[in-house]
This record gives sequence, structure tokens and C-alpha cells, in this order.
Amino acid sequence: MTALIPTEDEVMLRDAARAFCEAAGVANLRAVRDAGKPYDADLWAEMVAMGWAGVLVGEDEGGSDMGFAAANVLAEEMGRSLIASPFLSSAVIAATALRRAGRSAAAIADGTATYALALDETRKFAPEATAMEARALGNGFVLTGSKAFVAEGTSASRLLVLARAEAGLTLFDIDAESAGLSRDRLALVDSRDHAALRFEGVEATGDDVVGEVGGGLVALGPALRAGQATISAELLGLSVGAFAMTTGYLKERKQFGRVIGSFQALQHRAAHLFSEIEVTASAIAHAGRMLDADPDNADLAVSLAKARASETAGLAVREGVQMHGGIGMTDEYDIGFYMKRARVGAEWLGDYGYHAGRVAALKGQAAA
Amino acid sequence: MTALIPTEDEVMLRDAARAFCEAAGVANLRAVRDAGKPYDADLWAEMVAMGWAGVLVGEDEGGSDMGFAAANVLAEEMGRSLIASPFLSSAVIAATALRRAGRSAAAIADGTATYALALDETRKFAPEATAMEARALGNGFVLTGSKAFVAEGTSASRLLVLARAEAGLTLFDIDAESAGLSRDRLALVDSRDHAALRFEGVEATGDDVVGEVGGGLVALGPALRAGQATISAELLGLSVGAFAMTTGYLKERKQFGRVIGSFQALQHRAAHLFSEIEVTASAIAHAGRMLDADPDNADLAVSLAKARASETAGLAVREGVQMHGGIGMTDEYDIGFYMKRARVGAEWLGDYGYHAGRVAALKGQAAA
Amino acid sequence: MADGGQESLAAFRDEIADWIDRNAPADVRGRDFDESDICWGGRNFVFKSEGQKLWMDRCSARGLTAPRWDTAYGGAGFTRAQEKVWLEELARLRVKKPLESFGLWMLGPALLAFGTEEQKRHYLPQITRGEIRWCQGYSEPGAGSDLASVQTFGADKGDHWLVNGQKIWTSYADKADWIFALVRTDREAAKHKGISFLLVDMTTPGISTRPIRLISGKSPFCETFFDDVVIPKDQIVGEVNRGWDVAKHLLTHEREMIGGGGSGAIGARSIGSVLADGDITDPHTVARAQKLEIDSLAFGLTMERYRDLAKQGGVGHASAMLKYYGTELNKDRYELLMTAGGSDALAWDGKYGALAPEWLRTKANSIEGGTSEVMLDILSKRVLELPGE
Amino acid sequence: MADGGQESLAAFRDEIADWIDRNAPADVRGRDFDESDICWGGRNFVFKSEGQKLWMDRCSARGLTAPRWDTAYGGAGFTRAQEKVWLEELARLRVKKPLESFGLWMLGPALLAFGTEEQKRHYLPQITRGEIRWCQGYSEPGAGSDLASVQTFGADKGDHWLVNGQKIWTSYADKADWIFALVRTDREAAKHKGISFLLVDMTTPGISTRPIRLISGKSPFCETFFDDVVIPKDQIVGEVNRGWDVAKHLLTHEREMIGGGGSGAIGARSIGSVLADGDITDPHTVARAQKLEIDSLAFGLTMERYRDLAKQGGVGHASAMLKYYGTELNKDRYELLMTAGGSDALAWDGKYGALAPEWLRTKANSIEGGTSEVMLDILSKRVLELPGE
Repeated sequence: MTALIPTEDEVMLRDAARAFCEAAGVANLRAVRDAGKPYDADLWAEMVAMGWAGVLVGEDEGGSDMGFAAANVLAEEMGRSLIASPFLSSAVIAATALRRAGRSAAAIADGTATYALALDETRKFAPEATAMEARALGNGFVLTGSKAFVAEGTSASRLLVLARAEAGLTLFDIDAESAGLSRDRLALVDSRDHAALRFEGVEATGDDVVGEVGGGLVALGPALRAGQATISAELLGLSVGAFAMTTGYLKERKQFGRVIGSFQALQHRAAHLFSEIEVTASAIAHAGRMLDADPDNADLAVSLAKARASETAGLAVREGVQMHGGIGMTDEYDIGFYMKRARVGAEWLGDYGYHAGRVAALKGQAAA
Repeated sequence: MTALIPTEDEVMLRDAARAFCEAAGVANLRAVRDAGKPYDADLWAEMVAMGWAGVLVGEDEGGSDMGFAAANVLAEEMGRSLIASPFLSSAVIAATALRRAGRSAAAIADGTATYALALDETRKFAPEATAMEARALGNGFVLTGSKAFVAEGTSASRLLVLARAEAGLTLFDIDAESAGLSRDRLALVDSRDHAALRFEGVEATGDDVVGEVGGGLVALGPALRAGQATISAELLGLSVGAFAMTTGYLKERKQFGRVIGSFQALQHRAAHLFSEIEVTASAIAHAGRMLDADPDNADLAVSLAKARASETAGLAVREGVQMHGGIGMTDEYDIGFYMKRARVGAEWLGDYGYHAGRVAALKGQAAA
Repeated sequence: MADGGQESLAAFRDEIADWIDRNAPADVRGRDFDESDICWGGRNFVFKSEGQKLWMDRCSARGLTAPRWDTAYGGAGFTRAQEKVWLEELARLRVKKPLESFGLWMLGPALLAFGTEEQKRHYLPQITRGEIRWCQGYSEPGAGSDLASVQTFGADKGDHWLVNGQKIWTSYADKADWIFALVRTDREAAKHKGISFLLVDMTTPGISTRPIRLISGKSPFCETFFDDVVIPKDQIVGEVNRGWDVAKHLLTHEREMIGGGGSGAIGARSIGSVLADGDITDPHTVARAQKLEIDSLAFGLTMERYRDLAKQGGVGHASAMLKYYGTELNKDRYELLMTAGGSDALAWDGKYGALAPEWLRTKANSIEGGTSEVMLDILSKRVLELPGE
Repeated sequence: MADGGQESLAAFRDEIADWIDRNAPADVRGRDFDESDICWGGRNFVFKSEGQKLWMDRCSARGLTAPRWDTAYGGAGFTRAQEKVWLEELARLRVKKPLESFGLWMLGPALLAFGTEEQKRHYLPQITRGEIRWCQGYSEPGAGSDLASVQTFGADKGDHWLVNGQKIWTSYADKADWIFALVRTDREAAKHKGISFLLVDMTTPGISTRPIRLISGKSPFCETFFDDVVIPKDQIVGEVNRGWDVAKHLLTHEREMIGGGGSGAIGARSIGSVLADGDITDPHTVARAQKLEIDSLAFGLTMERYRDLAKQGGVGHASAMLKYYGTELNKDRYELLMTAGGSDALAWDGKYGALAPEWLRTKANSIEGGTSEVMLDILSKRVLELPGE
């Protein structure tokens, strides 16, 4: 496996992505929120033009095919500046699912389509417990049920939907404007695009099935791993961004006649947070390498990354707000945006408890 | 219920106990250890003379009958100075069990007998899972099995033994020198008297049953609660003692040209520990009051006290050793004795996880 | 009414209960109240109902909006025991309090301690009658925990001060009639020595306010700007340049109000309300919930124990522990609630109502009224007596 | 041997494997080794077996006890890559290392960097041949983390220093032949400026040692006393009063050895070994075990990542993070093991062997080699560049 530090190519990609994302800055998310938009379409068009939407799409389909570690690099930089976009749902999760199933992902790479993943039905991530019905009808299916927490749910042009057919869980690729489908925007704390979906007799053909009928979890597996690793990278970037903002503040803010960063109690907490971020960064780097080198055995690496990233991001934003004091509580200041996104990111695609349980189970097997 | 602060009588008792225990000091436990003794018999004789052994024994039996809050006061002071004695096993647990069952505890009060509680059979506290056999034989029983972790196990003259008769768990009061009983000293880290016991056909008569045959847990319940509350008080005292030693050291030790107690990172950790100790002290005070006012409904208060005390003592000794630095690692210095006793005390009569589960279960009932 | 024993207190209880029962209108009785039911008084206050106004007026006529103040200042002259009975009977009869205000909580006590007789007779009855609503002007941008670093400056112009500067975190400044503010009146003096405690009519030309939006959404907090504001010399409490004494007095008061996170002022949802669905079984969340239950129970007992200690002669600076521990515990509680609530908890207004904004709001608990760091400093220096640098 | 490419390294591997196979006696092969198998060398060392001595002698004759040192100083002149192959082949063939010592780890590197050519040719071969066992005399009672506050004083007596004072934490001082020690040789100079790095024969009159008993039981640590000890002027490394430069060089070395708690030097039992009985199901212990697994895995990856970073140009002071995090993690691991082990874990020597003393011993992890507090200071000041007071 490649070393856990970035390759030269990855360093170049990171520098370019950082410059781009920092130019937009948290101001971009703030503007998106204040305008009530799902994300900045112009910014996304630029990302598409740079090949980001096709990062996991084959070159034969117009993708840049840079791989999972590269997708992590991009997500980390987006996390640092809290850039809102369909990158994770569409360019990572959907592109991986489609490609592994031998379907075209060209529309993702060229930006003509964006995807959302319609999976969660209750407040906690639990794919195996999916209840949405996919009733057979002729050569096709009729989908009935609801999805509770769908990222990019209002803006996506297409949906990956997991539903229960007679043969078992099955993954569908359907038009987001299908008849019988209603999408209600959820106003969540991170000001990004989320929706609750209701399916009332939505029709799907046999061609809409991704992978095999009854093989929905098999089809979804690689995509979930990719999404979990990449949201972890975003959370790492978010932690780094919040931490940089906080140490910057510690160096400039004065109280009681001295810079507050000179108070040893704050110094030790900052140094501890630095350590946690460094340790989490290793888990993220490892997950990217594993997905590129041996994707079907990356479960442990991915759950390790998601558990660490969720926890570290929580600590980074709690310390961030507290160390900023009163100003950190104001909407005018950016640190609160980090706290809100960290909360949603920690929950999405499995929280700390879920992934800790996965790590324990996978390690248990390994030891046996 | 009486207020959560000490009464005038309790303040007097505390002051007297503190003077006595501090005069002995940790040096007493060190001497006991170096001499390989279970405890200092002369010191215990003085405690008996002061009425401490009879703190829960009725005045008609020669006891001082001061109650559970008073027993807590004594245990807390013993904890501060790490005094080793049969106080908890004999004067608290056994005295409570015998008294509630209408049996004489006069021998405990006057010091002619000391008791040990032979209960745990595995590495974790689980009275309901007791497996030791009490086979009926004529009007009596034959006890066979083993007990793994018996405090005061080598020195006690009598034993309270929980065993499983046909009618259910039954509590026996037997001579520690009974035929068929062997006691092996366990060299545990706290340098106090512990033993593993083997019962090979030990005979007990019907008169040896405490309470009802099959009613062992009923007979033991009040005694366990008393013991759990009092070990909690000891752990609180231990925390206070370790903390006092530590803050004393912080005020005198110099590093890098200044007193280390002036380093803000250590100050904040000390202040946090102070807070934890204060919060735990309230739980201990409450448990004492509940045992005196309404002993049969004191389960929640007692488990709350034991959970808090176990956790706080752990923090107090870990911070204590770390803040002492290298010298804290030497046997010559006393802080390590606190760490070792805290570990044993946290385990005995149910650890944090056990009592946290009890609190959750009892609160769940209350809410239903 | 004399400070009688148990017997006369029982008679007092009957009497006051009877009075409440006869005078409290239906609008202020017998249901669960929320924040919108609070009567704040003041020139611009919009009463929620006729009964709300009637109840305030009836109570203030009897001095019951400030029961322990002297009758000369609009109070009822109650003892502490009598006040307790009054509050107990209100709670028992499920009748809400007639008036809440910063005037009652903060300025009143400051005037009673530091004001002139003339000031007491002028300002206090306006407060008890709910005529004037006060707000507090302490914090400034850039001051934070270092409250004494006041930059708002009042230039001495003979018969008045000409004040320029800016205050922040002035709760309800946009709704208040008057403000009590710390203003630097001597730039040469030591930090704590050149501050005065001034009273200012918010309608004075040059004063403007702007509400502050928090990460949790709308808030009662404002920024308040002073632009060449003229303040007559008699609108001062205490001596010139000795305003810090007054402020310190009030800060102690405020800390006691905010402290005690587990219950009361800060408010706390029970974990069970969110965890109860039974689908959360992962050991991390369960362990956190059990620990939070334990710590909350023990903290509740600690508040009780400290009240007992206070009665016996005070707890001194150790009360900083209640502020520290209570607010940190409350933040932990809401972190856990968010975890337990999962995606249902992420909405601004969702299945659990305003849980998410409440969670965000708790982050201020350990900042306002003295940060956790300041509390730990107080504990280490004043209680543990650890040395300074 | 030239620093060749992959091809010549493969040939080297064959060659060295063959040599090991032909020369390693049965006593040093093919079984699990424990601490008692370590060959420390020195005048007083009692070899565990004839084979142990034979293996040391054969290796040292080939320079293999210090493979990277120059052949002129008793080494083999290996490259880093060759040394790695040597160690890999030893591991693969399950043959133990011929010699371990503070001389190889610490004094050797210091002499190579600061010693005179004469010193190198005199002292280094004694080390590689296992003739002289060294110990380290840095810490003093009262110094603690503040290593530069050396009080042991060497009075300048012309051709020698007359040394008086006391050292502490001198590992194996009771078994060592010589000691390298920091001694103050100028009391007037600034703290770091008046220290010299001296080499002392432990048989010199006036030196005595006393073992230190730890809370975890017996230990290799000693106190070492200097009572009018005469040290010739040529027994100094580096310049007079510049010993701190040498010490700093060695401390960096030491930190790297102690760091990395999760594995290697510190050693760590797996949680599973104690938890596996399956009777521990309470959510607190299970959650802690899962978290520890996660953090240990991520920390292991971090050590790997830092090794990669180091190859690329160094990690600088950020390596203090490894020391801090690794040792704290190891302490947490042993706390958890004690909880999981319950009463069976409380014995000095019980069902889990020496788990209890190991647990107590871990408490020193975050003290020795720079306390956690010193590591956090380094991180905040050198890496995060937070300002001093």
C-alpha cells in the first residue's frame, strides 16, 4: 500500500482545491443559506469543470478517475471551508454504485445529473432495516414508503433508492421527478439541502435496478464505504478548519491584558485537540488507501475513519465555540457553522456508536 | 430528611475521628503491610473502645447505635488516612445483617468477634449468581464451593456466607475455624486482608441461618446497602485525602523556577477534581441520610453513591500520581497507597458499571 | 407583619392563599406556562391578556411584585420566610408570577445597597409597578470575561457626562425603557477604579440598538450604541469612579441566577424524553445516558447541599463550582440528546420541537455569567488557594 | 559493502541469513523471549547460558552488536537499509539480538556526535564487545521535568573535578560499570550553560547506589550518590559547560524510544485477553473497550504515518504528540484491563499474571522521558506557536 502521506499528485490536487475552496470560504455557505438555495450552482459548475464531479468516474466516460484517496483530498478541503455541494452524494456515492454495477456515470461526471441517496427511514442509519416496499408489477416495481433524511434530497435530479422487494433489498436508480414522489425540504441546522421523501406508488422498471434484484446491499456496499470515508474526510477538514480558526483567535484575542493563547489551560486543550486531529488524519489517510488498494476489505478502515472523524469534529467545534467565547455564539461569526455541519456529518451514514460497533465486530472476526 | 450537611454531633464525631486517624496516618497501613499483618490490632482495639465497632449495634447490646450517617463519617475519615480495619465488613455489613435478622451483634460491638462477608465467587460482584451449594443434611446444611474475594477473609473470626439451598439463596453465620474450610490469603494491591475461601463439606446448623432459608438476599439486602454506602464514604475520604496531598504538593514543589501549582493547566485540573469531589460528597451525604431515614428505599441513593465514589476516587488518584511526577511513583511516598486502595474499593461490592446499571433500572421504574 | 414563628406563618399562608385565589384572573392560572407568558412590564410591553395586566396591577398595589422590598419603595416588606410561602402558594395554586424584570432582579438590589434615599423612592416604585423596564449594559465587544475593561467613555461636561461607546449582550435592550450601564469616567485611573454606574433613559438622543442573531437563531440580546449621549450627573448609582463596587455586587447576584444548570434557570429536557423510543441500544449512548443520569442526580443533591451550607453561613467562592459543573453538565445533556435524537434532532423545528436550537443555545451556558475557565480560575485561586503565576 | 540497490540488498539478505543460521547457538533461538533473556553485557553480567555469551561474542567480532557504527569503532558499517535487513532476518529466524545496552542506545550516539576521535576509539569498542555496561545520570531529586536544574556539582581542582551530589532514576546503576552524568561545573552561569557531560567509572571511591522501590514493586531504578568523587578532566564529552548540548541530543533520542505507547517499547496487553471471558457486558466497559480499540488502531496508523513523514523530512516537535498520546492511551488501556479483570486483576500475581503491577507501572509512562504536561507545552509552543505568558 502507498504510504499514509500524500503523493506528489495529491499534494498538487490539495493545493489547487484549497485555493479554490478558500476563495469561496464559509461566506459561500452563508450566502447559500441566506438565499435559501441548496448550494451554489455556479461554484458546483466550476467543480465539474475541474473534473471533481468525475473524480471516481472512468476516463472512458469523461471522468478524471483519480480514485478514493483523491476524493478524500477534495472532501477534506471542502470541509475546511464548509463548501456545500452534491459532491458526496453524487460524485462519490452514486458514481461508485453505478460504476461497480456496470452502469454509466457519465452524466455525473459532466454535471448533467446529480444524485441523492434515499436510504434512511428512521432517525438512525440502519440499511438492513429498510422497510420501503418494492412490489413487483409486470416487469417492473412499484415503490411505496418514505425516506426520512436524504442529503441533496430536493436538488438531485436522480435518486438511488433502497427498497425491499420479495427477493430482498434492491437498489433502484430513478428520476427524482417521477410521478408519485414528493420531496419536502428539511430545514436542518447545517443549512444544506436535505429532504424527507414520500413514495406513493412510484414506478420503476427492471432497467432501473442497480445490480441484482435482492442484491441491494451488495450494490450499495462499495458506495456506502466510499461515502463514509469521504464524509469522514470532510469532517477531518472541518476539524482542521475550526481548529485553525480557533488557534488564530487564541493568538489575537486579548483578555486581562494578555493574549488568551498564552493561558496554559487553553494551550493544553489546544495541544490535546491537535493530537486528536493528527490521529484522526491517519485513519482518514488509511481509509483512502484501503479503498484504492483493496476496496472490498476496507470495511474496518472506513468504520475506523468515520468513528474517529465524528468524535474529533465534535471536540473541535465544542472547543472552538467555547474558546471564542461570546462572539463564537453569534451568527455573524463563522465558527457556529462548523458546529452545525459537524453535528449533521457525525450523524450521516452512521454515527460513532454504529461505527464503533462495526469496528468491534470486524476486529472480533479478525481475532477469531 | 435531615439536611445534607453534618449535624453538630456528626461534626464532633468527625473531628474526633480525624484526629485519631491522622495520628495513625498512612504510616499505619505501611507498617501493617511491611509486617504482613491484616491490620493493626491495637488500633482496632482503640476503635472498639471508642464505640466505632458498635456504631450500628443497639445500645441494649453494648453498641453506640449512632446510625449510618455516623458510620459514613467514620469511614470517610478512615479513607482519608487509609486506615485498615475490619470496620466495614464487621461493624457495618455484619452488624446490619445480624441486627435486621434479630440476632445478637454484641460480639461485634465489644470486639470479641470480627466478621467477613463471603459472597463473590467470580471476578465481578453478582450476588444473584451465587453458586455455592448448601445441601440439606438432617436439620442442618453442608456447604461446598468457593469464594473468590473475601475482604478480611484471613483475620475474621466469623463468616457470613451466601450459599444456594434447595429453597434458594440462604445466608449463614458460621465460625471461620469450621472444619472443612480453608482460607488462602490473597496478596492484593491494597495491602489489606483478603482471602480466597474453599468450603469442602462445611457443616452448618439451622441456627446458623440468618433470616429465612431461601431468603438470603432479603437478609443480605440491608447489609449490602450499608456496606456499599460505607465503602463509598471511605472512597470519598480517600479522594479528599489524595487531593489534599496533591494540592499540598502543588503548593510546595518548584519546577522551572516556579511553584507548579501556579501552572494554569494544573490549576484547572485541580479545580475540576475539586468539583467532582464536591458532587460526590453530596451523593454520599444523601445515602447516609436515606439509610437512616428510609433504609428499605435507599437502593437508588446507595448505588448513586457507589458509582460516583468509585469514579471520583479513580480520578483523584490518577491526577494525584501524575501531578506528583516521579516521586509519586516511588513506594516511599504515600500517594501510591491511595491509588491501590481506590482500585480495590472501586471493585468491591459492585463497580461503576454495576451501580450505573442499578441507577438506570431504578430510575426507569420510578418513571414508569 | 412580624417575623413570627411557625404558627403565625401558617396563618400568613392561609391569608395569602386566600388573597391569591380571590384576585388571580383566569388568564394567569392553572396551565403550563411558557416564556411567552412572562410579564416583563414597561412602556412598550404588549400584555398577552387583560388578566395579565390586571394581575400585575393588583399585585403591585399590594407590594407583591417585590415582596421583600420595603413598603416605602413599592414592596410588601416580607421576611424571607414569608416570601417563600408566597412563592409556594403561587406554585401550589398554579398561578404565575405577576412580574419579572431586570429591575426587580438586579437594579433594585443595587439601588437598595448603593442608591440614595431619593433614588430609591424615585426608581424602585416604577419597577414594582411595571412602568419602567430596565436592561443591563455591562459587556462590551472585546471585553468578554474581562468585564472591567470598559471602553465606553463618559466625558465630564460639568453638569452631565457625554457618553460614547458600545455595549453588547444587552438583553432586551430593544424593548427596555432604561439601561443601567458601566461607563468609564476616568481613563487615567487603574482599570477597576475609573468606572461609574450610570442610569440612562433609552429614549435619550444618540442611543440605538441592534438585535444579535445567535448560532441558535433569534435571541433577546442586542448591541447598544452610545453616540454623544448626554447623561445628567444625578443619574449615577454610588460614587463617581466607584461603579465597579456596584457591578461586583450585581455580578454575584447574576451568577447565582445562572448557576445550577441541571434544573431551574437553564432548563433541561430529560434524556428519557428522547431516548425512550428504545431503538438506541449502542453501548456508547447507553453508557453516556446512565452517566448523565448519575451526575445529574448527584449535582441536584449538591445544589441542595449547598443551599443547606449557605443557610449555615455561606459557601463563598465555592459556588463557582455550581456554575461550572451545572453548565458543563447541561451542555453534555444536550449533546447526548442530539445523539439520541439522531437525524430527527437535526431540524430547527422537528419531531423534538426546538431541540436543535436549544442544544446550540446551551453552548453559551459556559460563557455567559462568567466562563467555565473563569470559574476554574476562581476555584483554584480562591478556594484551593493555589498561587498566581 | 556498498550502499547498493535492491539487487545487492537481496544478496546481502541471503548472506546475513546464512551467517545467522550458521552462528546462532540454540540458546538464543526459536522461542518466545522475555526480559530475562536480554543480554546486557558488562563486568558483572551473569549470562543466562553459554550460548548467550557465545552469540554476543560472535556478533561483536563481526561488528553486529552495533551494525551501523563504523568498523573502526567496533561496528559493521551497515547502511540503514542493511541494518533493517539484519533485524528482519533475526526476527524471521527467531534469533534474539546479541546485546542491548544504554551504551549502544545513548552514550554511543552521543560520543559519535560529540566525542573526540580518541574517546570514540577507546569507549565504543568496549560497548560493542559488551565489556562495559553504562548507565545514565541525568535526573536529580527535586529536578523532575526541569532536567537542566542540575545541582550535582563538580568543583574544578585543576586536573580533576571533585563531584558531590545525587542522581535519581539511574536505571540499573547497581549493575552498571560506568555512568554518563550531567554535572554542574559552573554555578555562576545561566542554568543551561554551566553543565558538563562527564564519564565516570562506578568503582571510583565515593560512589554508591540504592535501588528504588516503585508503587508497582521492584524496579531497575536507583538513586546514585556522589561523595567527593574524583573525575579526571579527560572524562568529559564535548566542551566544559556545554554538556546541555549533548544532553539535548540524547533526550530527543530517548523520547523516540519511549514514545509510541500502543505497541513496542511500552508493551501492551490486548483488551481481548482479559475481556474475552464474555461475562463483562455492562455498557460502560464495552463502550470503553470499543473506544480503546478504535483509538489504538488509529494511533498505530499515526505511528506509521509519522514514520513516513519522518522519511520525507522530519516531523519536528510534533513527535511530542506521539509521546503524549501513546502513553496516555496505554494508561487508559491498563485502567480498562483492571476494570475488565475485576477482582481477579487485583492481585500482585494472580490469574492475569502481573497485570496489577504492570497497570501501576504504566502510570510512569506519562512522567518519564518528559511528562505529558511538558509534551503539551512543547506542542502548544513549538507546533501551534501559541505565545508564552
